[in-house]
Amino acid sequence: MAARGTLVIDTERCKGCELCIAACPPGVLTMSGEVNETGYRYPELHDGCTGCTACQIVCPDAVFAVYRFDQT
Amino acid sequence: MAARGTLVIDTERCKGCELCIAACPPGVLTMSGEVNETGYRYPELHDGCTGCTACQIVCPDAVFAVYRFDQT
Amino acid sequence: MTRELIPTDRPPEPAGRKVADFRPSLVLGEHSLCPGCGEPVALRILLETLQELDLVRKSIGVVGHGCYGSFVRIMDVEVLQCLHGRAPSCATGIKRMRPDVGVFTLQGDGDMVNEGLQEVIHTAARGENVTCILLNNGVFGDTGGQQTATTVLGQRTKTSIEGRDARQHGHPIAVADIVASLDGVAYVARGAVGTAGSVMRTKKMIRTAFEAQLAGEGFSLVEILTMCPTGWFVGAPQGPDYMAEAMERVYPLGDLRSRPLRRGDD
Amino acid sequence: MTRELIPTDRPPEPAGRKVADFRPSLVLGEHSLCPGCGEPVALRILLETLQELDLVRKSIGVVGHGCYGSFVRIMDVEVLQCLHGRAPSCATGIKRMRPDVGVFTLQGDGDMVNEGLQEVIHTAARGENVTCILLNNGVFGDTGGQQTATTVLGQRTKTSIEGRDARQHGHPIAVADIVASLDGVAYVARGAVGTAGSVMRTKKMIRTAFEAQLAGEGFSLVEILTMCPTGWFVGAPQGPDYMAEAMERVYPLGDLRSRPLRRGDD
Amino acid sequence: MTAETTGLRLMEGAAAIGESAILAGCRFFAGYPMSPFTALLEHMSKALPAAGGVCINAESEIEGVNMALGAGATGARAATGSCGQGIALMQEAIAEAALNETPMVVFNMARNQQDYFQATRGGGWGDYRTITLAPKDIPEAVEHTQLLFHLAELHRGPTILYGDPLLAQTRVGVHLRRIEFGELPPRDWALDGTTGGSGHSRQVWTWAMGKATDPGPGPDRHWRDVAAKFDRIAETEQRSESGYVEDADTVVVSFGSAAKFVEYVVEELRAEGHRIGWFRPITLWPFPGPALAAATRGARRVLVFELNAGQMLDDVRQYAHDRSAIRFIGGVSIHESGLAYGPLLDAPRIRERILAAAAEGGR
Amino acid sequence: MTAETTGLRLMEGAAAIGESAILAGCRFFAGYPMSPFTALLEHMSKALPAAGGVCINAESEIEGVNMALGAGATGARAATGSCGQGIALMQEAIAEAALNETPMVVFNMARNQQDYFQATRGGGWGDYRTITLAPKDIPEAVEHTQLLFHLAELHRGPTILYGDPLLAQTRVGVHLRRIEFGELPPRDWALDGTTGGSGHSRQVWTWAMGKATDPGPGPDRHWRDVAAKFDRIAETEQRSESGYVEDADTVVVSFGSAAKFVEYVVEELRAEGHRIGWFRPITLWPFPGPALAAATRGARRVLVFELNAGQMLDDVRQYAHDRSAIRFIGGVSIHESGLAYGPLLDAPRIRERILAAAAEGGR
Amino acid sequence: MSGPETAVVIFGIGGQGVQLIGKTLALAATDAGKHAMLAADYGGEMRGGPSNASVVIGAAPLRALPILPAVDAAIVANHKFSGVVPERLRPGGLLLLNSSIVDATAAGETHRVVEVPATGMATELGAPQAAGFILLGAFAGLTGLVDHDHLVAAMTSLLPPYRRQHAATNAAALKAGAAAVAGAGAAI
Amino acid sequence: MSGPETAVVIFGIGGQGVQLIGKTLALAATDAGKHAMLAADYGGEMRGGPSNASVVIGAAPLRALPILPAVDAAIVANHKFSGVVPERLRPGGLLLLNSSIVDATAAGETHRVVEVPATGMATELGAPQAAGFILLGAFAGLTGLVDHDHLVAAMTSLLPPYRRQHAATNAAALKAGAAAVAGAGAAI
Ligand SMILES: Cc1ncc(C[n+]2csc(CCOP(=O)(O)OP(=O)(O)O)c2C)c(N)n1
Ligand SMILES: Cc1ncc(C[n+]2csc(CCOP(=O)(O)OP(=O)(O)O)c2C)c(N)n1
Ligand code: SF4
Ligand code: SF4
Ligand code: SF4
Ligand code: SF4
Ligand code: SF4
Ligand code: SF4
Ligand SMILES: [Mg+2]
Ligand SMILES: [Mg+2]
Repeated sequence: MAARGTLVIDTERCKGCELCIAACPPGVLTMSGEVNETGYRYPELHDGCTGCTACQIVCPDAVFAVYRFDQT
Repeated sequence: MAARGTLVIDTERCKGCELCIAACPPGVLTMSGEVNETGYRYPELHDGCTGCTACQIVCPDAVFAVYRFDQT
Repeated sequence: MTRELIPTDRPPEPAGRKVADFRPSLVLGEHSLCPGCGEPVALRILLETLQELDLVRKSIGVVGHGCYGSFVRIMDVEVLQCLHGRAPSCATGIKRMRPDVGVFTLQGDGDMVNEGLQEVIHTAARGENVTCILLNNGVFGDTGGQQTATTVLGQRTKTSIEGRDARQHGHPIAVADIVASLDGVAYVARGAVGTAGSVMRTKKMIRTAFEAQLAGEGFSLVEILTMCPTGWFVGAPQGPDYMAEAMERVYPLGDLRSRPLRRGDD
Repeated sequence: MTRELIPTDRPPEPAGRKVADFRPSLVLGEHSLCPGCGEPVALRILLETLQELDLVRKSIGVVGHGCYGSFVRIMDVEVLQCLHGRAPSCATGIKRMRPDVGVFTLQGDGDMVNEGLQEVIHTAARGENVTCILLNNGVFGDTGGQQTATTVLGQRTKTSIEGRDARQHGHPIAVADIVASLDGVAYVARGAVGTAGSVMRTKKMIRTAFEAQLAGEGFSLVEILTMCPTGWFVGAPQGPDYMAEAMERVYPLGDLRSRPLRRGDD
Repeated sequence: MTAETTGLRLMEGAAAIGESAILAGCRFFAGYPMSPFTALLEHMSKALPAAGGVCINAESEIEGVNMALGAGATGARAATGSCGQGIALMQEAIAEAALNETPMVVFNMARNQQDYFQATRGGGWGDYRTITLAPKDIPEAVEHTQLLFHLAELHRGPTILYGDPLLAQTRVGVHLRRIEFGELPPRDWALDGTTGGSGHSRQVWTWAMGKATDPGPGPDRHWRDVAAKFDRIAETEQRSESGYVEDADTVVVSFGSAAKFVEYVVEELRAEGHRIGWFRPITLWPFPGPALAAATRGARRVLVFELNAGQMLDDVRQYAHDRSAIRFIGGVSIHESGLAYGPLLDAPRIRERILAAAAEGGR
Repeated sequence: MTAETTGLRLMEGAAAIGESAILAGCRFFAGYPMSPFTALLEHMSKALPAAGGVCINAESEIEGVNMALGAGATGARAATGSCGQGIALMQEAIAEAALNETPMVVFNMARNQQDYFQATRGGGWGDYRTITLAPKDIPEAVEHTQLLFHLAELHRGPTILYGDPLLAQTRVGVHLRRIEFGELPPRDWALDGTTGGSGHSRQVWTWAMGKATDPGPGPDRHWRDVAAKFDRIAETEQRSESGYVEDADTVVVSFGSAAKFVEYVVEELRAEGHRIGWFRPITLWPFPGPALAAATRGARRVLVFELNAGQMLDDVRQYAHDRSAIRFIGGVSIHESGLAYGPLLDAPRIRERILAAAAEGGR
Repeated sequence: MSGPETAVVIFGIGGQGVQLIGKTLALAATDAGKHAMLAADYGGEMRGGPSNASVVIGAAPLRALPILPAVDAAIVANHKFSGVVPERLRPGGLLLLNSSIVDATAAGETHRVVEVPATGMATELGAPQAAGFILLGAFAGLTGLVDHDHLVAAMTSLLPPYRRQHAATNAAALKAGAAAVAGAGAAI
Repeated sequence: MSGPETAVVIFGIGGQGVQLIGKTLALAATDAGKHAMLAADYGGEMRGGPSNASVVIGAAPLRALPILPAVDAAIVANHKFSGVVPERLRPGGLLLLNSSIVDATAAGETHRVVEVPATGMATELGAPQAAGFILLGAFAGLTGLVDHDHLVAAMTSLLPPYRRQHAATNAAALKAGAAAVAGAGAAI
């Protein structure tokens, strides 16, 4: 499946709250095994992002930029 | 008409507000021409009191005692 | 009606049955409120109710700041004269330490709806088992008749001299309706003292409120519309009519929240 | 879903269209609120709305005391950080002197429904043309999670350790419903930030509130339910669910008082 | 000569103060009735809208003072007022305005002199001070009103008029005119909503944290800066007045209306040959300590007359040339209503007390 | 030896104070969170109901203090507390309780020492005073807590504990036991609801008007009586402590936690041979003026160390033997959060300041 | 009259218009180019009881205190205070009594007593509320402190809109008061 | 160890359990009949950042100040503060480092440095949250200030109900810490 969207994830800002995981409609985010500098696990993106921005909308810590690939 | 009730009026306490006048159902109270020590006109009783206590109920200044003549 | 006057300077002969005395024995002396003021009537029915419920030696009143403040000297029940607006909080402290005593507040609209709005709402939502009595005359009577939070639109006061205007002065607040909407509240009603009938209905409301307290049902509030001819710039005889026209339209009388009926006696 | 990870450390190649940036440019830096806190999300949509309505150089915020207080340092609009509970009054003074500026408050439930309940009610009834934003998480987050006036029954807090009990701690107050019942009020709504959908709906509410203010229609209030996992003693991931179950039942979402529809655009 | 030629208008003190405030540029007023402040509120509710300003019937003192703080933060000349309990409720916000440096004027139309500590020591929170002027009569109150708006803006903080029922309710003929006090710094601190999005948007905050992109000093430095500002004000803004102190062996210290009575009595006693003088702090804070020290240098007795249990006494003790010479001759004296002075504020009574104390042996 | 044999319990200061209050008979507490007072509120919300009392999560400070006033008026031992802004909001009611003579204890768990004026001069309204104790450490705070309930009832009025974050949040081993302070007068003034209908029903009222059938003194006499009571308290309740003042040429005056630091430093300096002593007011009001005068009689320098811009200084200036010997060596020093002391509260820094000032020439 | 300032106190009870009389006097004097002060003895809020007004008039800025140590004249409007012979009235001072209701025998020997049956005269004028203006007219006539025209102008400007209709009778009362003491004049 | 009171400061960041370690130490000492004080460096409300705890233990009532002018030992739990070589550590004082994440090279010359790979050991124990207790066990072992049993009892009583399940692993961590420094003992 060709992803319709993708993310830039500023993992160092993440506080590991996992709100994005539940918010992602296609469920393409999972939490990392590793921790960031502050000691938090952070989201990682799998294939299938739709660029819907739900993750960015719910994230309290401004971790995401969302990109969409125009389907023209 | 034999009055069914009557009053004692403590005219010196009256402040002349006339609330009793409007409250008396048979309309047997009128304001005096004279004034009391404090300079207020006060109610006077005419025949026909029913002893209903309305005047006493509305009077802010505790001017009335009401008596009823039992109709036995 | 004859022009003849009936003598009224002493008890009748032959003796009649006294059915209403000058004032309840709990009123210790004269007040100095204005002619036609409604507040002394409210005081009388409140004290009569305490007597009828046999609460005289089992009650504490908490009195706010307004013309009724001078009742502290003449009401023969224990009283804490508290700070302006704070009666519900003081009553809370008292009731928690004296749960068996009937605790009530006596407050004006300035006291309860201006300075102490948050106290009464919080106390009500807390379900505090006390009774608040609001004497609402739509003005700060005691300071000379300025606009309060309950002044109705169009009413002239010393600080809304052309009449209260919604754009400039905002809208009146119906505190009893707010309180009635809260959980924790057992009974809320609004009465008045403009006519003999309304006085008697209001007295029954006060009684119901105390009964709710005695039954441990929670917070109760009785708002009483009272005439303030001085603050309204009307003649004392016109007080009740002004009240009916200007205030009762905005603040309709009646029960706003009823307690579960469990009395057999009325 | 493949196990393969998509690289997310830099913008995509070939280039995609950026549809959402990390944060609006009006957020000047990082906040130090807890993981999973709902307040930063509310801040973001508020600031986005100011940008969308072109109010950035025409707005003043009045911020109360709570965890959101630290936003003063990172929100790039003019701010008066006021005393606990007093934001609506400060906003009144500001708006009366700067009627052309968009004036809003940012307050928590402790700030608005405890300390400053009377300020918001009076300001609303006065029809003051300002917008109040309430971040309701049912606790004093900033002081460590004690019971507020909006804590729902059964909720455990540091001062209701066995859960809020109506008899001991009283009932919660739905301030938005009270405000919605007042004359002088143009718009009241309750949103939340637990899901992407509720965030977007809440943002629309904020917009509607500001539109009401810009149209001079009077007071507007948007209550936003926000997660406080720390104060609720739940894990951050459980915040939205706890909120839906415990709070949204007591505080249902939606418009509580709508302004006359006159927009053609949405 | 008629009123038109003399320029005198017979006005109640409260109205004169209100008109003076409007002349000083006051455009926002919010207050809550409390005698004897009520008269000022009533006047402003009529006169301020007519002058293009806003007067709000604040629903309580706390709301009123915070409205004034908000208005003041926009750079408008704003005021509120009350007395006694009402001022007590305002203490938190008065301190806030002092510490976040928002100008405003607080008209404390007190019921008596029992609120000297309240006015001079605040009781809000933190290290703050408020310039407090105590006029002796209505003409001076009219002048002080304008001065207070000036000082509030000059030093950026709340200033207080300590009045009383005599100042509020007496009527006298007054001249009303705008007084100029000189240049003021630009109001670049005022919130007007225009600096959003700049990375340096304005902020008014007692903690003075600034923005992430433009950090402020934070509370430690800010509160030290504010304390230093108050030290400077303490140096520069002391005001006092005295009479016959040069050769006096007894100096009577008093403030406000009481000082007018003392001055009257001392004039009388001087005419009778007594070596008595008087000293009046005009600013209660900053207290004119050095002037008091100078005025009492030659005195064998320093009598303190105030209508309270002895509050200014604390300041006199700090500064009178010789502490052991101080005698308190004032006292609590309250009208039966609780709303005004009692019988001690009366020239014959004051005369008696001064004479009795002056007759006692010196140190 | 174990905790059981030593009788020590490791407790956070706030909890120790709370337990001590309960031992003193406190049965009503109402408070509103504010750091560092919050810890006491949280403790009371758990411990007081368990002890048969009532703790209310007051919806605001104003409500909390008025609840405590109501509870106190029934004769119950009642308390509230807060700090800074929260205490500012309580000033009206604290004054009310002082003037209508209702006992209650106010736990001012302050963030720093910048609220000395607030505690000692009140800022409520009228001529009132509040006995204010400033413990130097937790064991003393535990004792003071009980003393304050005793004094509140003995003198019928609010009493204040002036604490700070160190007292609230530090944990130490404490002994908890009920302390007896002797007989108290009967609580015949307490409202219990039973005197209605007697013509003499009880009344609590700052105006003290009494009943029509049993008139009270009214405000003039009542407020003079209350002022006289405070004069008596000022005589009898002064408490202070000092060390090495007999032969000291420098005496350092400080209060509360800061005094514990000063004492520590002075011990060190004495051991090194410096002729330095210390003086600590334990009651901030009544200020122990005569004791300070005596302690500073032989000193060439009187150093005042307080963590504020100079507030106790006003009291030291009134009483130090020689006013010209006074030097202020304290200052504002605040943690970056605004919620606790800054770096000046530190033994090495205090040592430096004392040594620098002691090295300066005397008078 | 002692010194360049004249002090007069008016005694009455609330509702008698004492404050209005005092204001009229002070305003008339101000309008006439004099310096005036009016101090009211207030107190309770909205309560009955005594109502006094003190007025001081002078040619130069006043040094008078708002609580007068001594007065040159007293106007006593109500019998409730007939017992009050103002202690502070200077020997030889003017004591102007509403003799319709105040008993002159209570007045001291040392004062110059003038009796005007103000209530009776006002009732005759058909304006019982105007008794105070009769006394004021008499006072002005006796002392010459203010002239009739300034009094009328001041009185008129002080009436609230809904009492404007009283202006004419009040003016007549002022005139009648002055007439009643015509000849008894001379400064106090 | 200087004098009859021993002062130790524990450095970490919020969430590492620094306060719990400090409380355990102080409570164990109290339970063992000693006098103890625990001072926390709080500040912000609910914010992240540094978290320190100072503990003083003595045989008699303490004269220590709640802000310590000097300490006898320091426990450094987190690399975020590896730069912090406590200025106030007395010369010769004990510097106990969590060498899993703290770089020992930053430590000064004048101190007696002991390294314990606490995070690594805790992970091995299957209880990553227990690294602090490993350090505490090591500290107790090194100084002999408190014995193992009192530490375990104190730790157990301090756990909130919903963390009781950690008691056993925490106890194991205390023991492992002590074992790691066995032989390195002797008073500080
Ligand atoms: C804190 C405070 N502010 C103001 C006052 C002044 N004050 C006394 S009575 C009163 C008016 C009360 O009005 P209301 O409660 O409506 O009573 P009313 O006189 O109308 O019966 C006010 C504002 C006060 N006593 N305390
Ligand atoms: C007068 C006053 N009382 C108490 C406080 C302490 N205080 C600071 S923040 C806060 C809690 C605010 O709770 P809320 O508004 O709900 O915000 P949250 O932290 O939950 O976001 C309190 C009580 C204060 N700053 N001022
Ligand atoms: S943009 Fe939408 S689909 Fe893509 S990761 Fe975020 S939530 Fe999932
Ligand atoms: S919502 Fe944001 S902070 Fe939370 S886990 Fe996802 S990226 Fe991290
Ligand atoms: S008792 Fe009734 S009938 Fe008789 S006078 Fe009174 S109101 Fe009239
Ligand atoms: S109601 Fe009472 S006070 Fe009023 S006129 Fe009648 S008797 Fe007099
Ligand atoms: S002012 Fe109004 S409320 Fe007060 S006594 Fe007069 S009529 Fe009654
Ligand atoms: S305590 Fe609650 S409201 Fe405060 S930052 Fe943490 S999660 Fe957010
Ligand atoms: Mg009213
Ligand atoms: Mg909250």
